[in-house]
Amino acid sequence: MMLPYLWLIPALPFAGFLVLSVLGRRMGNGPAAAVGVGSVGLSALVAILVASSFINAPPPAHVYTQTLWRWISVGGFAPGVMLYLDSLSLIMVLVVTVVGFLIHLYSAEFMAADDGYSRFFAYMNLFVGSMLVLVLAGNLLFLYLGWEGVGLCSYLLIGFWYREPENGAAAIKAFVVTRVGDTALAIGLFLIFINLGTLDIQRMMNLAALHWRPGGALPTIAAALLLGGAIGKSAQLPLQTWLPDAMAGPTPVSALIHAATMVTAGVYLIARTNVLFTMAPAVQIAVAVIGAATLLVSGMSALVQHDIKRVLAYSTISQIGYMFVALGVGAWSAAIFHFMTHAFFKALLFLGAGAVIAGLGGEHDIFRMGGLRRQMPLAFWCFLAGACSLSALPLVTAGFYSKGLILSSAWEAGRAGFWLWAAAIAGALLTSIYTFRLVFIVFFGEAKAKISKKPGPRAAIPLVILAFLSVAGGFVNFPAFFGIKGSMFFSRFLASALPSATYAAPLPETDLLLEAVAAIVSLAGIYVAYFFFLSSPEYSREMAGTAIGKVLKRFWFEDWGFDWLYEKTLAAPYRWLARTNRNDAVDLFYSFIAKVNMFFHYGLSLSQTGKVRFYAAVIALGAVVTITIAVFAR
Amino acid sequence: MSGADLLALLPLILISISPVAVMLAIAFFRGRGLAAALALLGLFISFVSLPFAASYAPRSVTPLLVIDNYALFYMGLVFAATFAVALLSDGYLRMLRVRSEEFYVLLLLAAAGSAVLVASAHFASFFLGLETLSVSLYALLSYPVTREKAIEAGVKYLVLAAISSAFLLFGMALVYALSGTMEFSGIAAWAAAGIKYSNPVFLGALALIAVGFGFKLAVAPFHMWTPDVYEGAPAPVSAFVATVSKGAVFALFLRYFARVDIHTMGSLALALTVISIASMFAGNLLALLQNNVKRILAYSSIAHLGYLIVAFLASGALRVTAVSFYLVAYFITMLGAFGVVTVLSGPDGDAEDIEGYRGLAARRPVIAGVFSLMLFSLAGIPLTAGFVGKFYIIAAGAGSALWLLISILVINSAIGIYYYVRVIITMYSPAPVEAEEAALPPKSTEPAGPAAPEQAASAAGAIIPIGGGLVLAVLAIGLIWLGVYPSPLLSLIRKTIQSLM
Amino acid sequence: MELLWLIIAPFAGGVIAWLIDRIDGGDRRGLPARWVSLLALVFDLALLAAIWAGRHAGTGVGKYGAWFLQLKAGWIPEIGASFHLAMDGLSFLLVFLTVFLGIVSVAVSWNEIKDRVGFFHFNLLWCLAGVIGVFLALDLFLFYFFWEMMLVPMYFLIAVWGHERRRYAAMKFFIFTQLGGLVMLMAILGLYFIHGAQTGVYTFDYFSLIGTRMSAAAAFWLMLGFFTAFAVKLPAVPVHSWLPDAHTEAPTAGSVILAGLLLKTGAYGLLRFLVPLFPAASASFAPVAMAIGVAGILYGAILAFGQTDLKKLIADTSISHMGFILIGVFAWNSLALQGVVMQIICHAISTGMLFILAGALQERIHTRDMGLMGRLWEKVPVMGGVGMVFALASLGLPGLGNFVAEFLILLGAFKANPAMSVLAALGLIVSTVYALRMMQHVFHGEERRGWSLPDLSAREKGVAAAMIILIVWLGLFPQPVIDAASPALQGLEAIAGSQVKIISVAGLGRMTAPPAQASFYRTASGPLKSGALKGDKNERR
Amino acid sequence: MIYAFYIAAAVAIVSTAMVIVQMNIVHALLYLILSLLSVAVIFFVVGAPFVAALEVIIYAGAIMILFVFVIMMLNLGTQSYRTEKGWMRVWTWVGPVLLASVLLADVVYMLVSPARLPGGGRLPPAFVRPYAMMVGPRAVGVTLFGPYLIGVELASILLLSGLIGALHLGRAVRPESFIGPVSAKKPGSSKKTDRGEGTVKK
Amino acid sequence: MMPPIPANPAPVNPLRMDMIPMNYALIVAWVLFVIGVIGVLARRNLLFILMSVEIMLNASGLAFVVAGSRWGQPDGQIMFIFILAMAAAEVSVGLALVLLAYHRFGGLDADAANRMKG
Repeated sequence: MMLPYLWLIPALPFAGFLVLSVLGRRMGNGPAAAVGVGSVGLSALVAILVASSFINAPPPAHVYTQTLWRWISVGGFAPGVMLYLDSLSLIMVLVVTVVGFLIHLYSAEFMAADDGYSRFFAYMNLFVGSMLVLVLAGNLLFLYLGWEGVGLCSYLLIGFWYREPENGAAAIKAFVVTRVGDTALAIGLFLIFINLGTLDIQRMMNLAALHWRPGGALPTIAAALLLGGAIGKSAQLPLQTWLPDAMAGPTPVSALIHAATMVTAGVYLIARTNVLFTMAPAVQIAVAVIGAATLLVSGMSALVQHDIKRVLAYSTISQIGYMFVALGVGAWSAAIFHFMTHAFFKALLFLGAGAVIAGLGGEHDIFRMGGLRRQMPLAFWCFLAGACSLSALPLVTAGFYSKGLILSSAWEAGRAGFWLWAAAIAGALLTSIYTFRLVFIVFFGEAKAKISKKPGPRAAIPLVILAFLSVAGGFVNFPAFFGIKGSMFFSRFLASALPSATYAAPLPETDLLLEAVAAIVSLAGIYVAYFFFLSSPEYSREMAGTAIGKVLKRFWFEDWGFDWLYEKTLAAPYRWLARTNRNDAVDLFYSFIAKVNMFFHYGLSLSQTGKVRFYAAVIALGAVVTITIAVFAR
Repeated sequence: MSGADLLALLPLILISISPVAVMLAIAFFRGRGLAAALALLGLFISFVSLPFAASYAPRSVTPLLVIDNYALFYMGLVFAATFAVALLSDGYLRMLRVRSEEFYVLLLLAAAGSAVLVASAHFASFFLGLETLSVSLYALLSYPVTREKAIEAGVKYLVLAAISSAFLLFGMALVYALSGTMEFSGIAAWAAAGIKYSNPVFLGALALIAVGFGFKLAVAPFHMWTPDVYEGAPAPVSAFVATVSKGAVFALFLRYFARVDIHTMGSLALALTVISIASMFAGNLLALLQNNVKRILAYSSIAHLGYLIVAFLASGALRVTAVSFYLVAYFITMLGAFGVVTVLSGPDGDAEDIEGYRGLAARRPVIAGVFSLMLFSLAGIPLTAGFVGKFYIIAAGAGSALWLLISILVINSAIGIYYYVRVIITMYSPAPVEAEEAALPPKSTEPAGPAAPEQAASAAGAIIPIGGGLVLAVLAIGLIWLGVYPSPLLSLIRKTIQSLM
Repeated sequence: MELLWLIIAPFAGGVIAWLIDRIDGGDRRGLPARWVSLLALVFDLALLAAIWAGRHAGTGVGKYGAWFLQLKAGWIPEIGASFHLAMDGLSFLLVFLTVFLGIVSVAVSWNEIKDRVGFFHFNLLWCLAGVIGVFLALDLFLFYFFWEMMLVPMYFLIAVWGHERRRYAAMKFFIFTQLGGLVMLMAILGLYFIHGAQTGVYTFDYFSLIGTRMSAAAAFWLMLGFFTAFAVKLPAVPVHSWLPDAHTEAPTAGSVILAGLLLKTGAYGLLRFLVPLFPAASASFAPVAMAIGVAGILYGAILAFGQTDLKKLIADTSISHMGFILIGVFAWNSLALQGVVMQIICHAISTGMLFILAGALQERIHTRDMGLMGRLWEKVPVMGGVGMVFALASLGLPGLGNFVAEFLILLGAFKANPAMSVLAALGLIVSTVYALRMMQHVFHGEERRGWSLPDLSAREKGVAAAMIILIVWLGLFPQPVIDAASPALQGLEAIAGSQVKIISVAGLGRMTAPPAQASFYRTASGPLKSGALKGDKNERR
Repeated sequence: MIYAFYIAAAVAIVSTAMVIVQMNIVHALLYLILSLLSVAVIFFVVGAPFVAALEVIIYAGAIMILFVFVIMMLNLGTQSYRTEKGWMRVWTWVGPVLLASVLLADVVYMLVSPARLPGGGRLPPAFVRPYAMMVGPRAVGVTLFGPYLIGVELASILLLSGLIGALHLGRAVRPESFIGPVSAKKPGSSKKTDRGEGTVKK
Repeated sequence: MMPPIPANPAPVNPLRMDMIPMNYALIVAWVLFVIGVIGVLARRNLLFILMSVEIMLNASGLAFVVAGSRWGQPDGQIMFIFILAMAAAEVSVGLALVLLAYHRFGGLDADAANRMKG
């Protein structure tokens, strides 16, 4: 029975962080990597053991809670440091630890040349620890601790190469924008606690169901605030500007934080507090709409990017958009399934891109790469597997199954269902286009640059494992209409934690039809990419040359002008106000008073002329004044 | 004048005999030490005789004087202050190149005048006491005749004092013309009977008298002479003027209005309020950026009199306690402050310029400590008698809801902090290097003395004259003792109140 | 008697330190003076430990709160002032904080102060004694006595050992606080006379003055008098402009004590004296005070964001943090009050450490201008790491003490006044902005000056380690502190509660009873009907 | 007899006015003596013969003689005439006269005011009704050494202090300075105080 | 109501002084006083100032005597005697100071004595 060792899972990475941050400087790269990678590895091992004992001998009601210590207790407010394990958090833990371990292994070699080696692993361990806390938290305050912890680590890691000020600026931008979302989440916490009296997630949901009227003001506001937090962390529409800039960090960081784990924290939050969202239908629809809008917007932006990592960043935003659509329509397990598959293939793509960048000595612009197919075959094939999975190549890739599930549940989602499905399909088309645009430009065509370094063994193993997972990963949730026994294993496994989909499952034949449409769309996308970017690139150049093309290209490149908007409306005025008020307008008032006093001093001291007759005159004047007051003012 | 009357008058008699005794003594052997010793002895004996006279206490000796606890308390204060001034001036006079025996005679005469003033219950004794004090001050102020500033101070004080005495006299004459009697009790009785308080002539006369009081207390419209006289006069005499002459007159002022509630004479209360506010602001604002220490102390004494009038305008039991306690605290502080200036002064000019005090804490830490203590007490910082005094004044004001006056007092004490602390921090800031040896270049316009001006307070930590040092020590200890544990003095003051009410 | 020793030890220590330094003529650079002052503070620490060990709540002092130690002696019977010291959970925590920060500041200024070391430690210890006195005094006159007394030593600390504009800054500090103190004196006397007129007993004793019934107008003005003094000290926004100057110019030890302790006397005053003495008036004044608090948070943050001087930036952050305390106090429920106590302690530690770092930096590169710093992480990684920890603490990162404090305050404030709490929550964002900008300009970014500076010395590392452990411990295990303060805070609530019922918005903690369907849009707790009886008209004119 | 009062009063006022207008100090002094004599007459008329005598003997006799001595010692006589002329511009008179007239109006209004009290009541009749009688030296002597005995003692102390003061200040002045000031400068030309300009320090 | 009849019944005043209302006499005294004030303010010569002061003192003396005679009491005259004593003492010290001032300031100009100002 490994369940009691649940606390080890988050504790190990934190221990790694402590060791590395305190002794980091004195350890060489070898031992630092050993500690860094080892701690996450051990944690993954424990996670797997825990998972196995959870599956073989499930604890009562498929839930295991472990309270470590009484964190705060003031009157009715008593959030404890409590770990809560159910099938949902188990999957999250597994993904985080396994993918985390692979990325740590990869970065052991990738960051070898960097001088801040131990510092890097310290931050990465801290991140994994915080993510595990977030995922395992039993009450919202402990979740909030993990939530802010991951935000902090994303700041530290984005700004890891601190020598260039742009990295610093990107890191601060990331932390501040996510902090806006966190503040909304915090206010949500206040509201929940004040009105329900507890922050424990399960009890909070029961009480809400009991006392709150579905659709009423309180649940709507609470859900909206939680959504605000989710949008901030998962870089959805209004607050997505920070993710593309976050690519300034090292590539393993982008892989782990900005693709696999942290950005999906919002998805986990909404999934975890699903009761609240079902009680606020307006907000749930909003989630779907935001998801749809985001996937379209970032899909188009990804089409025109030059930097390999920015393309993948926009693709991440778009894929999370899919998850939000799933959550919006109530297909909770579909969202988590897509999260898992996305974690695999997006991590793979990032690590592949990392290998390419390392090979070309830090080159990010895809138009200066080309023909790497022959120079880095291993990286190429793994990258290709990831790309196919991303663009949901039918039947053979995990992406197809997870995205298909979302598309079908979107179709069934009542009135708005059709529009959501239409947006999702358009998104799928865009996805396959920009993915294979990337593949053709980077790996096909004539070689523009020589490869200086091939990914070593410690980098290759993760690539291969991830490639296998992103291909085979989908079979765990085989669609039902094929009638194979044991299909939809993943969703059934999650049923214990998440309520079944709100809308009825589609009839087998419509399901089949939808899958077919999705397959056709993804293949079409690949052909379009092949036509425009490999066989006759002059067409794409000509299209880009047209007037609307040029405008659209620049508009999409600038992420639909969100950055410009925030800079002009928020950042610039704040900076201006701070600069003008540097020496404190209120202070001028007090220095004015001081001047008045001095003015009176000089005035009065002139009256001390030193002449005795003047003094006599003042005495006489004083006498006159006193007499008039005494006599006339009685 | 029965035997008991004479015994009751013993302190006055003794203080009057001692100047004559000193005069006779110096007539035979002309020695400064002898004069000083005799003067101190005289003061001591008259101080000791006070409790003896207290046994005969509440008795009015001839219509002119009334000897009661209140009068004896203030006589004690006057004698003690004069004793301190005499001790302080001992070291000071040794430096002056002027015959210094007469100084003690004049000082004793001034003390006698103040004693009479405090005990007076009649216009005649009030006038004579006041004039004895003033005339002896004329000579004391310009005692170092070789200093031009002293003469200027003397002339100014004489002319202005004479003018204000004339105003005072005319006021008295009018009151006498109206009421037919010159005793305070008689006048009060006359004024109480019928609506005399609103009688314009009576109020006008009181206003004229107020001019005389105003000059002596150096409150706002009549304060012009204070800075020049304090700066010109020798430091111990400035101390005497700042404390004894003001304190005695204020004691009489308080007794004169003790039984009569000031607020029945609406317009006079208004006049006093205006005077109080004006002197608070004038005193503090004038001293703000002043660079001459004696002038700072002069201006701050104007401000403090403004605070005293606030307490005077209050009503109820707290009033007399507040005024008496504040006067004692004010006496100690002013004597201490001027004592320090005396001790640091050189033969050719007093230690006036603030630049001279720069870095004093490094050279002479004890003196700097005492001076900071005195200045903190003026500012009303805890651990000093000034703090308790200021607290009492605000308490008296709050007791009778004089919110306007108190808030002005609060604002002014904030302004006051600026220049008190400015002097302190100059003492504690590092001395500029080149001024290290010429410790206190006196800024007097006196043509440079024949020999290089050897400074009494040279950098080598010259010895502090024994008398001055002793006085400063006693004053500092008294200040802290009153600041921390004021109860004994408060019980003494309560005894004096019974006799007054 | 222990309470008296708590105050006498620093007094005596100060005098001895000064004398020793004068006697030995400073040939050993004032070393004995430093040991004496350290000894005095350690003695106090031991005394506190003994008190804590031997404490048993409720020695029957007054009917409220859990006082576990008390000393009452006559002082000036004529005016009813008694030498009344008492200690409960709240005072114990604050006195412990005072002694701890005292030791830290002595350790920090071990070789920063070179000239007149004896006099420096004299002022340091007397200031600490004054602060301890403020935290223990239960007689309003004694409280005012200590309140004024702690100013002078701090004035000397800034004016003699400060930096360039020290005279101006010290003078500004002195006048601001002194004026505030005098306004408070007027309020104290107003209360004293109203109470005297009602009951015939003229006394300054805290317990007898509580519950004086007075007219709403009188209560409001007197409360305003107290509020100005504490707002100046806190500092609240309109009267805050002395703080940046005083902090920038004070020596490191001075800044630590100023930020760690003197600001807290304002907060303590609000907790102990303002609301319990005038519950109805403070309840009706609560929305305005909270608005001032919010203004403080946002204005302080904007100020901090615009600064180029490192210490001035840190000082402005404390203006922002103190805004939280104002909100917490006027929310006046157990959550907010615990938040205030936590904020007092955590702010003292985090801002204190930031000042120590700024001081260490200034000792090494002799400038505070952030324009000249940049990429210092390369040369001083340990200092960078410690700086990062405490910058994160000041932006309220969960897992560190400040977060627990700010969360509790915002939670409590949300219960009392949701609109204000939401506005205050914006503080989280603006605090992130200035904290990260500070880190960016000092430790990261490109190198503007080629400084070569040694990293933290062993002693400084020791102090930093202790502070980090403390702030993390407070972040993860705040319960001991909360347990220590809760009996005292319940006492305070009981006092304030008994006079006026501050309507609590929702049933708290009672799981079963369904909370009323309080819609979120309900207006803030609104002007509470003042429960105080119509005090008899004693107030003349 | 009533006319004697008015005549004496008029003479007193005119002679006093002449005193302050005179340029030559000796003439001023003589006018002053005249004014004192006229006041003595008023005393006599008012019914205080003893004091009138005193006034003539002490005030006019002794104090004025002091002034004469000083004028003799400083040898002011004629040449101070030009300096006085120089100082006395017309405009110097305007300020003081204006101020004094306000002062005069104040008190005169008070004294003359037809005794209307704020409440409309009348002044006590006794004040207005003339009621005077002669108080001879015997009465003065009896009360002087009756209740006012201490007053006499105090007056003697007062004179003693005046004596000592004058003695100390007088002795210091060196005889040769009688003829002229040390810097042998025309006394009138002291407008420009060359003796170390007062360093006005702020 | 009538003022109290003074103790010693004085003989009828042969000079029939009752015809002069007292306040006229007081007004005369006040006029003299005011002339003295003008003298002090206007004249720059120290001696003139002293003389004007003497005028003022004499005027108040007159006021006292008139008041005394009005009440038929000798107090007024006794006060005048004391005023005389004070005036004498003051003049003696005053003139000594004037001599010193003349010696020091090289003249009797009152405005020359302005070493101390501000």
